[in-house]
Amino acid sequence: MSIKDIELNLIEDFELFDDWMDKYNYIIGMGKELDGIEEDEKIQDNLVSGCTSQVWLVPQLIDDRLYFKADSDALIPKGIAAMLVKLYSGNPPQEILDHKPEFIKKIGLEQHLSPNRANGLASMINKMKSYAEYYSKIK
Amino acid sequence: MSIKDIELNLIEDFELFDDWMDKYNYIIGMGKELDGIEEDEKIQDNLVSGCTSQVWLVPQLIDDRLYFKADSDALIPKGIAAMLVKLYSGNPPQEILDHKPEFIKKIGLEQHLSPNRANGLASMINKMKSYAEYYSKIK
Amino acid sequence: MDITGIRKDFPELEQKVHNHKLIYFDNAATSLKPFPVIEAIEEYYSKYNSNVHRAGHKISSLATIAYENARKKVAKFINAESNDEIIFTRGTTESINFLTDILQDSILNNGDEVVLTVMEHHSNIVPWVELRNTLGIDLKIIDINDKGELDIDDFGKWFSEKTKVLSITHSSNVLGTINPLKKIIKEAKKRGVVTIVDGAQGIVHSKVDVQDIDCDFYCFSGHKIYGAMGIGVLYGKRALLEVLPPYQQGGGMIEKVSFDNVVYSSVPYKFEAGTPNVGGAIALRTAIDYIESTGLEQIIEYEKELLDYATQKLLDIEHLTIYGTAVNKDPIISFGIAGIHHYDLSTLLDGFGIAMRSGHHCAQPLMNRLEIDGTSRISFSFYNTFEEIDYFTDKIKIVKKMLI
Amino acid sequence: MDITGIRKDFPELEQKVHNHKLIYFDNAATSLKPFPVIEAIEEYYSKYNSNVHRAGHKISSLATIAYENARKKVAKFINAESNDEIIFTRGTTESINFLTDILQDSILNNGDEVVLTVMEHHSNIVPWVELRNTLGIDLKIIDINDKGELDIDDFGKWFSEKTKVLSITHSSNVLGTINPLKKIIKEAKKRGVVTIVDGAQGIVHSKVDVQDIDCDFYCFSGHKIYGAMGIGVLYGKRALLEVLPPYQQGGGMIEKVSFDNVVYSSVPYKFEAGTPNVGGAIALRTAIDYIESTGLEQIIEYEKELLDYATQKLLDIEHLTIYGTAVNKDPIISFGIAGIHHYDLSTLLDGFGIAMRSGHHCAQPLMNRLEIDGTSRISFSFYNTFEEIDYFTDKIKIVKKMLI
Ligand SMILES: Cc1ncc(COP(=O)(O)O)c(C=O)c1O
Ligand SMILES: Cc1ncc(COP(=O)(O)O)c(C=O)c1O
Repeated sequence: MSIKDIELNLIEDFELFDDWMDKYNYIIGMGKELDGIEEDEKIQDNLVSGCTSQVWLVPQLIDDRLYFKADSDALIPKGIAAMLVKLYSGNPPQEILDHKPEFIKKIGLEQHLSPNRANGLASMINKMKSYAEYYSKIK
Repeated sequence: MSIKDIELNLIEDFELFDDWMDKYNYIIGMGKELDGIEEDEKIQDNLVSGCTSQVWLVPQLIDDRLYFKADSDALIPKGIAAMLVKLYSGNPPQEILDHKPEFIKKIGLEQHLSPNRANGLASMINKMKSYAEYYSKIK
Repeated sequence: MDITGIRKDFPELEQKVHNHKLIYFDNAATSLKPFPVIEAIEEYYSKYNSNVHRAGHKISSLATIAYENARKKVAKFINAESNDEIIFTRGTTESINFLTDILQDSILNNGDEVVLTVMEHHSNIVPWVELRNTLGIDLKIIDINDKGELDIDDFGKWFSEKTKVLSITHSSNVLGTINPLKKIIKEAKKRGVVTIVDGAQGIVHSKVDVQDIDCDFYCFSGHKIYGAMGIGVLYGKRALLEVLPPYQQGGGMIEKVSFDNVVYSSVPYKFEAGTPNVGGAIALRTAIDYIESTGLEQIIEYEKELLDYATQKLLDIEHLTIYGTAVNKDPIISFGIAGIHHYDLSTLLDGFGIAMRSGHHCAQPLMNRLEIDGTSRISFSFYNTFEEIDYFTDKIKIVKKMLI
Repeated sequence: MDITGIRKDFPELEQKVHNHKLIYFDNAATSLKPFPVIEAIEEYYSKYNSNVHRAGHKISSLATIAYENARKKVAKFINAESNDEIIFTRGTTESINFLTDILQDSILNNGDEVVLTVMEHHSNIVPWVELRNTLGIDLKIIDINDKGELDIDDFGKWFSEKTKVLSITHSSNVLGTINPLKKIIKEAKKRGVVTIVDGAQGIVHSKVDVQDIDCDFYCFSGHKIYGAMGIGVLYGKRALLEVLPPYQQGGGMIEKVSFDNVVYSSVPYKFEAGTPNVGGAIALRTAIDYIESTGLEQIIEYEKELLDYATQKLLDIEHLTIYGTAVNKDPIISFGIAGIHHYDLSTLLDGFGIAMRSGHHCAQPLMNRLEIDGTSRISFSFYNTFEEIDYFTDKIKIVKKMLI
C-alpha cells in the first residue's frame, strides 16, 4: 500500500467513532500494540524534542527503504507515534519526503491536542522527514 | 479675630461662588495680593516638599506670635498658601497647633485638587504646624 | 457558604469543554475571576483610565486615587504596618527577581549563604542559582520528610554563620504543605537572617499577617487570588526598603534627573519605574473586596473540606499515590497512578471537561527528590464542589481502565 | 475618516469632568481604549482565562493559542522577521531596563560608550546613568538645534571607537520631533554599534518596520497604543537574542532545573519568566486589529492635520511659545505662555474638562537644555477633533486673563 492509501485507511478508521473517547481508545490501542524500542536505544539522540513526554524515534534503512521504531513513556504520544510509524515505515525515503500528511486535520486531532502536544506531533513528523532527507541523500 | 473666625469667613466667602472658576479666581486673587518673599529667602530650607510647583514658607516669631510669609512660582499654590497665611499668621504657636483645619473640606477644595496638589496642601499645613510646634517649645 | 450563588459570580464556570461542563481544578496555576473583578477592569478602562501620579487633570486624579486605594487595600489585607510597604510588581516571579537584584551587593555578598527548601517553585530557585553563578553565594537546601514537611527540629542544620537570607515558600504548589512560617522566621531573625516568603499559594488559602509572621518580604501574584494577570505584590519592611537601592529605573520613580545625577523618589515610588498597571491594581483591590465579602475564614474552612473529601475519595482508588500528606495542607493534591503516565491521565480527563495539570509544576528539584517524572495535580477553590470531586473520581476510574 | 463613528468606540469620551465633556489631550501619557479592546479583556477573563504553556487542558490551550497569536500579530505589525523576536514585557520602561541588564558584561563593558540624545525620556536615561555608576561606561549625549531636531550632519560627533550602543527615542514625547532613524541607525551599523529604539511614542503615530529601520531592538508599551496597562514589547533581532542571557528567572523559561544547573528554554521563552500577562497580550492584539481596521495611514494623516491646525491656532495666542518645531513631528505640542506657570494653566483648563499635562514630562534633562521648568503639553489621537482644539484655544484665552 502507498502512504496515501494507508493514510486514507487511517482516516476511515477514525470516521467510525462518534466521540473523542473512542478515538483516544483507538490511539491508545495503537500505542499498546507498538513494539517499542530497547532500553539502550532510549538515548538523547533518539529523543524527539518538544514533546510534553519523552518520545523516541529510531530509523533504519534496509534495501533502500526507511523503517522506523518508536516509543514513549506515555501511551497517547506512543499511539500517535504508532500512527506515524504505520504511515511511513517501510517506504523509500523520497516518498516519505514527498508526502504531505493530512490525516491529522481530517481526524480532528489538531483541535484536540494542546499546543504543546501539537508541537510534539509536528516534531515527530519533522524528525521522520529529516531522517528521510538524510537517507535520500546518502543513498 | 480667632483662627476659627477667620476660617468661618473664608468658608462664607467661598459660599458666594457657584462655580469653580469663580472659586479659582478668588484663590488666584489672593495669590496675586500676597506679598511674597525676597529672592534670597527662596532657599531649600524654606521650600515645602511634595508640591507640584515650588512653594516657600518663611516663619518669624514676634512677641510670642508666629507670623508667616509665603510664595510660589505658580499662582494657584500661592493663593492657597495665602489662605493659610491669612488663617494662621499672627497667632500664638499653641493656637496654631490646636486648630484643625476644616475649610479645605468645606469649600470643596479637596475634590478639586489632584492628589499631588492635595499632598502639597497637606505639606504646607504640616510645615506650618511643625514651625508652631518648634516655637511653642523653645518659648 | 452559598456555593450555588458564588458559582454564579464566576462566568468561566459556564464554559463547555469538549461538550462537558468545565470542571476547573487548576486553581493553583491561576484562579477564575468573579464578575466584580471583570467589571472593575471594564469600568476602569471605560471611565477613568489614565496615567497616574504627576498629572493634574481630573481623570488622572481618579486613576491615581484608585491606584493608591488598591495599595491601601493590599496593605490592610496582609496587615502591613504602612501602605508604603506595598510595591506593585508583575507577579511573584518578578517580586523574587526584584529581591535577588537589589539584595546583591547590599545584603548579600560573595561567600554568603542563602537557605532555600527542596519544595520551592522554579521562581524561587532559578534567580538564586543565577546569583550563585554571578555573585558566588552558596545555596543551602532544606529537605522534607516522607509527608512532605520540612524538618524544623534542628535549626542548627538550617543556618550557619554565613547565612544571610532565607527564601521560603509559604506553601508548596505541589505537595500543598503549609510551612510553619512563624516558627522558622523566628529562628532566622534570631540569627539576623533576612527572610523572604514566596506567598504565591499561601496568600490564597491562609489569612496572612506579615507583622505576625514577621518576615522581611512577602511576594504574591494577583492572578492566583481572583485578580488579573500582570500584577503582583512585593511587601517589604519599611526599614529595609528605605536603605535598599531601586530595581528598575525610569519615569515615575525619580525626584530629579540630569545626565550626571539622579535623585530617587521616596518609598514605595522609587521601586515602581514606568507606567504602573493601574487596571491590574484596581482588579486586585476588587478581588480582595470579593474575598472579604465572601469571608476568608469560611473560604479556608470550605476548601479544607474539599481537600479532605477529595483525599478520601482518591485514596479509595487502587494503585494511586498521593504526594504530600502534611497535616497542615493547602487544597492541592498531587498524585500518581502506578503504570499510568500523568500526561495520559490529564489528557483523557480533559476530554471529560476536567481542567487539571500534569507535569513537574515548575518544581523539578522536588520531582528529583521524590524520584518521579511528574505528578497529576488538582487544586481547589471555594467555587468547587463535592459533586465535581465525585465526577472527577468517577472519570478517573474510566480513564484508568482505558490506560491499563 | 468617520470621526463621529470612531468617537463612539471610545467610552471614556462620554465622561463628564467638572460638568464639562472630557476633552482628552493627554494621549502621549496614555491612550483611551476602544470597546473592542475592553471587550476582548472581558471575554478573556469570562471565558478562557487560564495559565498558558505547559498545561494540557482545553482552556489552557485556548489561552496559549491566543497569547501566541498576540505575539504573531505584534510581529506582523512591526514587520519582525519572526514571531520569536517578540518578547512581552510590562512596558517600555521594563524593556529598556531589560536591555541595560542583559547587555552588560556581554555587549557592554567598563570604558565603553553609550550614545543617547538630550531629548530622551527618563526611562531611556536613568537605566543608563545607573549602568554608568555600576559598570563604568561613558554616556555621550547628542544635542538638538533650535527646532528640536538632532544634528545628523556629522556622525563623527556621535560615535567614537569606544561606542558600543546607541539608545534613541523614535520620537520625543515633549517636542514631538520624529528622528530620522534609518539614517542614524545606518551610521551606527557601519560602526558596529548595537542600536536600541525607544518606540513608546513612535509606535503610535508611525508605520514601524523594524527590518527597514534595521534597529537591533525596538521597545514600546501597550497602553499608549489603545491596549491595556501592564503589557509591552521588546523586539530584538534573533541573532542577538540567541546569544544574550535571560533577564528575569523563574517558571516558564527553563527546560531543566536542578540546584546545580539550569538549562534555559529557547527564544523568546527564555526571556519570559513567570506567568505572563495573557489578558494584556490579547488586549494589545485587539488594539492592533482596531488600528488596522481604522487604517494606520489615515490615522497618521488625520493626526497630522490636527497637529497643524492646533499649531496655527496656538501661534495666534500672544506670548505663547511652542517648544519643538521640527518639520517631522508627532501630534504632540509643548508650549509655555510668558508670565504664566504651566501648572496654573493646566489646573484651570482641567476645570473646563480639558485633560492635558504640565511639567517636565519625565524629560528633565531636556527641560534643562531648554532652560525651562516645564511645559504645558497637548497630544492628539485620531478620536480628537478640530472642534475640541477650538474649544481648547478659546479656554486658554479665558484662563490667560485670569492668570495675568
Ligand atoms: C518616549 C517615551 N519613552 C518611554 C516612556 C515610558 O513608557 P512606560 O511608562 O509605558 O514604560 C514614555 C511614556 O511615558 C515615553 O513617552
Ligand atoms: C509557590 C509558587 N511560587 C511562585 C509562583 C510563580 O508565580 P507567577 O507565575 O505568578 O510569577 C507560583 C505559581 O506558579 C507558585 O505556585
